[in-house]
Amino acid sequence: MNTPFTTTPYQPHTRLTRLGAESNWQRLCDGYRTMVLIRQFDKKAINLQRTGQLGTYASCLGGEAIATAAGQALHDNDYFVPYYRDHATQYLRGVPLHQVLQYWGGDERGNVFPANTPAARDLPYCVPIASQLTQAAGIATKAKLGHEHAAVLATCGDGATSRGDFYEALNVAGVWQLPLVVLINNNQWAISVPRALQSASTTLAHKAQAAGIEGFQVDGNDLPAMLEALDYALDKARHGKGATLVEALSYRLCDHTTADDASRYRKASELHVAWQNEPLARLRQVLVAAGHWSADLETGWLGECQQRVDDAIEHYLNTPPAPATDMLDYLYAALPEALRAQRQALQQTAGGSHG
Amino acid sequence: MNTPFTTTPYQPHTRLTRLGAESNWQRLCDGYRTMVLIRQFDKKAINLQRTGQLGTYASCLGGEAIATAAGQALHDNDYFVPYYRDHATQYLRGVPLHQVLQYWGGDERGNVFPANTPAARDLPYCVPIASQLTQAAGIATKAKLGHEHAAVLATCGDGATSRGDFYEALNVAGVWQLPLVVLINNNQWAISVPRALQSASTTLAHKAQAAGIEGFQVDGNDLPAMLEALDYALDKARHGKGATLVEALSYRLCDHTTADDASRYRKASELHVAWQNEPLARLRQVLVAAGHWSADLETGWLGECQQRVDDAIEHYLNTPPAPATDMLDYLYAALPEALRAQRQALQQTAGGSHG
Amino acid sequence: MAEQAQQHPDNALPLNLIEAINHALGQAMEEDDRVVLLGEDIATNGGVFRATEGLKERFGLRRVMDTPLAENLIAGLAVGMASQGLKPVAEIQFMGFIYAALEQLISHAARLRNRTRGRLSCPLVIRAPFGGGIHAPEHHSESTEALFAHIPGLRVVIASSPARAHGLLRAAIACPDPVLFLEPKRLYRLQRLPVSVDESPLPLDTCFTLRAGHDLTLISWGAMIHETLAAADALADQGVQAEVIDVACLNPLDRNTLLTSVSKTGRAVIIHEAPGHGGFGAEIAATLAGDGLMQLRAPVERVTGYDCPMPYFAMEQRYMPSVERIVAAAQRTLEY
Amino acid sequence: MAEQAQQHPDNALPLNLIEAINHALGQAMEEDDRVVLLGEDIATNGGVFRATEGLKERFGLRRVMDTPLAENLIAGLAVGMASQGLKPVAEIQFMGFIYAALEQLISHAARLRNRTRGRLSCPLVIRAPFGGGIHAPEHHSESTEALFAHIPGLRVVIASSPARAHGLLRAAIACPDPVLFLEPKRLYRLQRLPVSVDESPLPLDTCFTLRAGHDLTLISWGAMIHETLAAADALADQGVQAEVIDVACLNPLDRNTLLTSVSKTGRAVIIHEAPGHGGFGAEIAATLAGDGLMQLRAPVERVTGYDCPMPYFAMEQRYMPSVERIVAAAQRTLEY
Ligand SMILES: Cc1ncc(C[n+]2csc(CCOP(=O)(O)OP(=O)(O)O)c2C)c(N)n1
Ligand SMILES: Cc1ncc(C[n+]2csc(CCOP(=O)(O)OP(=O)(O)O)c2C)c(N)n1
Ligand SMILES: [Mg+2]
Ligand SMILES: [Mg+2]
Repeated sequence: MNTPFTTTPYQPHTRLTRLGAESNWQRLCDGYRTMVLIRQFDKKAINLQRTGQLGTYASCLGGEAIATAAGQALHDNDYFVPYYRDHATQYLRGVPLHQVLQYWGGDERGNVFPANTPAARDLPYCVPIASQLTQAAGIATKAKLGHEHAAVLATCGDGATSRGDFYEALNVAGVWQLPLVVLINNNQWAISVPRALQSASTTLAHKAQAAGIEGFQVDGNDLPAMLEALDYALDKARHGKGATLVEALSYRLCDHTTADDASRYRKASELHVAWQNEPLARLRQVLVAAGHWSADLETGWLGECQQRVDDAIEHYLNTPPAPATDMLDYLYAALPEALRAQRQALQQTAGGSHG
Repeated sequence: MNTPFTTTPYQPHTRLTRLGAESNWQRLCDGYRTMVLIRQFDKKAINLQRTGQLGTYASCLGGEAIATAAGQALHDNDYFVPYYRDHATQYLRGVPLHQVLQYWGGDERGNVFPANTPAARDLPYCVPIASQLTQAAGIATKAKLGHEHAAVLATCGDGATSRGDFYEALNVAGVWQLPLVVLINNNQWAISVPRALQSASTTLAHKAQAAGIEGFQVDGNDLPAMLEALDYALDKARHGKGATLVEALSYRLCDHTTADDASRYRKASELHVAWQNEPLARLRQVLVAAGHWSADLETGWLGECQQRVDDAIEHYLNTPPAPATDMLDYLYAALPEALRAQRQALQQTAGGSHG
Repeated sequence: MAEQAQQHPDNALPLNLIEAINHALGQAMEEDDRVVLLGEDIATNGGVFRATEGLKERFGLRRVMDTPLAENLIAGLAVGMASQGLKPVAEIQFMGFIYAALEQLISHAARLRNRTRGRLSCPLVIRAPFGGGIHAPEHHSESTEALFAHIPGLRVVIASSPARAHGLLRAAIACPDPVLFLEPKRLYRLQRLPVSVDESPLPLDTCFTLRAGHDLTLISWGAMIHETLAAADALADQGVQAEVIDVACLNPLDRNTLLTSVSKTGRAVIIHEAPGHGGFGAEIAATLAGDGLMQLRAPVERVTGYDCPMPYFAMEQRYMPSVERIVAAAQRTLEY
Repeated sequence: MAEQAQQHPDNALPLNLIEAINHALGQAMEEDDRVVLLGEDIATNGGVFRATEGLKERFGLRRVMDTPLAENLIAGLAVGMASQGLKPVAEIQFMGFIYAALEQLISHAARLRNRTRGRLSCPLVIRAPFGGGIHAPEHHSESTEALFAHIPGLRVVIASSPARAHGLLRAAIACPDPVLFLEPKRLYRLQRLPVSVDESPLPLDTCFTLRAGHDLTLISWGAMIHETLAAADALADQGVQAEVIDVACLNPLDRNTLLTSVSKTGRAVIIHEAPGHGGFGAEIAATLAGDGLMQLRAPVERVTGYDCPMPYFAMEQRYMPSVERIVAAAQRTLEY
C-alpha cells in the first residue's frame, strides 16, 4: 500500500496518468473550489475574531486539501467524527458556513446540523483532544453490528496521537475488525510542541502496528493523493476489510488559534519553506496545466466565494441570541422537576451577551 | 536483537554454551531456589485464603521464571515498579514473605518495605491495571535527570497492554530516551479474556514500534533466556541507550485469583499442554543434567522452603492488628486540624476484624 | 429464570440483587434489540459477579461484548454507540476503576444532547458495583457517587434491594439520558426476595420511603440502607419512630420527599459509606439548611465514612458507618 | 521581575495574578532544585497563559519539560517523580482537560503515603486555570473543584488575588502532600497589586476573612470573590455590613473560621461558579446545618451556576452568579 501514497515532492505527471478520466478532473476541480472557498472563509473568520465579532477561532490554513478530500471521499451514509479544524469537511457534509461561525461564536446552535444532509448524524467538533476517537470506534461497532456497509472517518492532529485514547481506539478497531479510518492531520505542531517531541516513532503511521492494522503516510498537501488514500481506506472499511490509519503530512500555516502567537516558538524561515508546498497553488498549477482551470474561472469563483462568505457572516451576525433557558432545556430529554425552579430563576435574570 | 531471545521450545545445549561460566550456573541455581520457594509460598497462600486466613490472593503459578529473573537482573540502585503477581521479585528485592501475606491479608503494613533493602524505594503493588506504567516513566525521568546510572523496571500483564497508560508510558520513554524497561508477563489471559481478544498486533512486542523503542519477545518459562533479555535491556537503560519493551511469553497456570474459577472460560486441555512447558521442571532438568543440582539438594531445599514459609505465615498470623487510627495518621504528612475530631471518634468506636 | 418469567408472567420471582440485575438485563435485551452489553469479562465469564451470566448464550457475542481492558475505551465506545441510537449498557468491573472513564462521562455523555441542542443524544447506562464490606483488595470498595452526582446531565441511580434493582435498572435502560447505575456489591447475594419482573419500571427521580415515622428522618442509599433500617429497628425498641428514606436517585434529586419528611420530623440523620467531606450527604444537608431550615429542630447529623480512603479490608469494618454510630447520631438529634 | 526581587528583597512587587504565579514558580525553583515543571506548551511557549514564561530560559529544559499531549501521562509522571523525592509542579492547560488525570490523582497521588504508611509520599502540585468569563471555547471554563475536594489526601487550594496566589502556591510547592492548585483565569490579568514576594508562604488550611461585618457572612472562593466583594459594597450602601470570607482551601477545610463568623452573623450566603447540585457550597452549608445550626437565623443561601454545563460563551454571563443575584440572596436572608 505504501507506494501510491507519496510523501515526495509533488509530481503532476505521475498523478495525471493515474487520474486520467474526466470524472476525476471534475472531482479535482470541485475540490479546488472548496479549498478556495474555505480559505476565504478562514480569512474572514479571523477578521471577525480580530474585530470582536467571533470567539477564539481555529484556522484551517494549510490543511484545506486534507479536510476537503475527507469531505469528498465520504459517502452520504458514512459517519464523520471531526476534530476542530475540519471546516471544509463539515461544509461538504452539509453544514452551512454560518453554523460554523455560530460554533466559534459561542453558540451551541452551530452544532444543530441540517436534518436532510449527511452531516445530520455526524458528531460535532471535539475539543478534548483525541476523546472523539474511542467514540468513533463505538460508531464503527454500531455500523458493523448493523451490517451497514458504511465507514466511519475520524480525524485528529499529530499531538492527539500521544493520548491513550488514540491507541485504545486503534487497538479495538484492529481486534474487532471495525470499519474505521483514523485520519491524522500531521501539521507538524501541537500548539508549540513540534512533532519530534510527541513521539520517537519513525512515522505516526507506524503506530498502526501497535493495533495490528494497516497504516501509511500520504502527502496532505496533495489533493489527488489524499483522495486516493481515503478512497482506498474508506472502501476497505465499507467492505469489512478492517481499519486503517492514514497519516496526512501537511503544515500548520496559521497560528494554532487566534489566541496563539506562533512566532514565539516557530521560525519564520520554516514557515516560509512550508508555504512553497501549500495545497491550493499546487493543485491550481496542475488543473491549469491540464486545461481544467483558468484565470477567468478563478476570478469568477473568487467572486462567488466572496458572496457566499459574506452571506454566511450576515446570517451569523443577524441571528438573534438564543434564550438563556436553552442551557437547561436540552440537557435532559425532559426537564426534570428538580430543574423547574432554576429555569424560572434563569428566565427572570437579566442580560446575556453576544459574540 | 531478536535472535538471542527465543520463543521456540527450550534447547538446553544452545543455552548452556552461552552460559558457560560457573557464575552463571550459580545464578541459575539461586534463581531455581527462589522459584521453588515462591511456588511453595504460593500454594500455602492459597490454602490460607481457602481457610479464611487471607483475602483474595493472586497466585503467581507459571510466572515464577519471569518474576525471579526480574529480581535477579535488577541492581540495588535500580527501581522496581511491580504489578500484583511479582511476589518473587519483591522477595528478591528484600520484602520479607510475611509482608507479602500482610498485603494480601488486607494490611497496609505489607507495603512498608524494609529501609535497608533495595525494595525501600520500590512502589507497592499496583491494582488499577497499567496505571503504574506512567509512574515508572516518571521515576525513569527522575533517574535520568539525576544521571543516576540506574534503570527502572516496570511489569504488567498482557491485558494491561490495552490501556492507554501502557502506550503513553512507552511513548514518552521513547521521545525522552528514558532508562525504562517495561516487562509484559504475557500469561495469555486477562481474567477470562484471551490474548487474541486484547489486540490484533502480531505480538505485544510489536507495540514498541508505536513509541519508537526496541521491543522483543522472550520465553518467559525459560529463566536463562529471561535473565539474558533483562540483563540486556536493563544494562542498555543504565547506559542511557533508551527504553525497551520485553514481552515474556508464559501461561497463567492458576485461576486469575482465588476469587476466580478459570474452568468457566478455559479448556482443561489447554491448561494441560501449558503445564508441559512450566518453568521449574524445565530448569531443574537442565541443572541436574549439567550436574549443578541433585535429588538431595532438592529435598534439602524443599525442607528449607517449608520452614521459611511456615515462619512467614506464623509471623503474619501473629501480628496484632494495627490501630484503626492508622487510616488517618498516614494520609497527610501531619494530621490536619480538620481531622482531629474524626480521629477521636475513631478511637472511641468499637471493633475491627482481621484477615 | 427468564424462562420462568415467561411461563408465569404474573409471578413474582425470588431473586437476590445480582439475579435481579441479570434478569433485568435479559428482559431489556428481549424487549429492545438496540440494547447491547459491553465490558470486561462479561461474555464468556458472565461478569466477575455474574451479572451477565447466560446472556452471551441467549443473545450472542454481537450483543454481549468482551472489550479490551480499558475503561476509557469502554466509555468512549458506549458514547459513540449511544450517539447513533444504540442503547449500550456498559459494565465497569468495579467502581474503583471508573476514573479513567470520567472524561467521556463528564465531557461527552452528559453533554452530547445539550451540546447539539437535541440533535444527538446519549442513552447509555454505565453499571458498576460499589461500596465495601466484602473483604476485597484495594480499590474494590469505593463509593465515590458524589463525584458523579455533581455532573449535570448525568443521572445517578443507586439500588438497595432486588426489586428496586430490577425496576430501576429497567428504567435506566429505557431512559433517553445517560445513567450511572451503581450496585451495592455487599447486597448482591444477601437475600432472595420476590421481584415482580413484569411490573413497569420504577421512576428515576423519586426517593423511596421504606419506613414511616414521625420522630426523625434517616436518609441513606445503597448498602447502608440495611444498617439504617437496623438502626430504625433499634430506635423503635427505644420507642423512637424513625422514617427511613432511600434516596435512590442522587441526580436529579427528589428534594420534595426529603423536605416533606423533615418538615414533619424536624430531625435528620444522613448516612453514607463515602467520606463525609464533600460527600453527597452534604447536598442533602444543604437542602435542609436551605428550604428546610425553619422546620429543623436539631442539627443535621451525617454518619459517613471517615475522610480517608477505604482502608485495606482488615480495617474496613472500622471505617464503615455502623448501626451503633447511626443510633448514637439519632439520639443526639433527639436531645434537642 | 525575578531580578528586581533580588535587587530589592524587601520591596513589594506590583504583580497581576499570572505574574505572581510565574514569580512564585521561579522563586520555588531557585530555593529548591527538586522542583521541576512539566506540562503542555510550558517550556518554549511559556504556557498558554504565560505562567511559566522565562523559566525555561532561567532553569533549562531539564527542569521545565514540555510533555507529549496526554494529561493522564502528565499526572502519572508527576506521581512517579514525587514518589522518589522530586517536587513536580505540573500544569494542566485547562481544568476541563484534567479528567484524564483523575485516576492518577484519586487512586495514587492521594493515597501513596497512606498506602505505604509513610514509606513513600507524593509531594506534587497540579496547577490548572479554572472558571469562566473569558469567552473561551467549550471545556475551557470548567470549575469542578467539588470533585477534588471529596478526595481524601488531596489538598485543594484556590487563589483569588496576586498576593494569595503567590503565598499559597509557594506553600503548595513546599507542602509534603499532593496539592491541586486552581487559578481563576478570569483574574489572571485583572489588576497589578503589590506582592511581598519575600514573606513566608501562606498557611494551607485557613480561610481568609477579606472584610469584616456583623449582619451576614458571604462565603466564596476563586474569581467569584470579586462579585462577592462588589455585592458587599452594594449591601454596605444599604447599611448592611457583610463579612466576606475567601475559603481558599477546600480540603482540608477551615470550619472554625466559617462557624465563628456565622455564629456572629446568623446568616450565610455561599457563592460559587460551579453548578449548585453537589457543589462544594453544599459542604459548607452542611457544616452550618450541623455544628452551626443553632446559630442560624435564616436559611443558608447558595448562589451558584445553574445545574447544567457552562454554556458556550455567548451565554456564559447568564450562567455565572452576578452581583445582583448575590445581593438578592443576601436580602432574602435578612428578611428573617
Ligand atoms: C485533552 C486536551 N488537552 C489539551 C488541550 C488544549 N489544546 C487544544 S489544541 C492542542 C494541540 C493539539 O495539537 P494537534 O493534535 O497536533 O492538533 P492541531 O491543533 O495541531 O491541528 C492542545 C494542547 C485540549 N483541547 N484537550
Ligand atoms: C483499571 C482496572 N480495570 C479492571 C481491573 C480488574 N482486573 C484485575 S486483574 C484484571 C486482568 C488483568 O490481566 P493482565 O493484565 O493480563 O494481568 P494478569 O492478571 O493476567 O497477570 C482485571 C480486568 C483492574 N484491577 N484495574
Ligand atoms: Mg498538529
Ligand atoms: Mg494476563
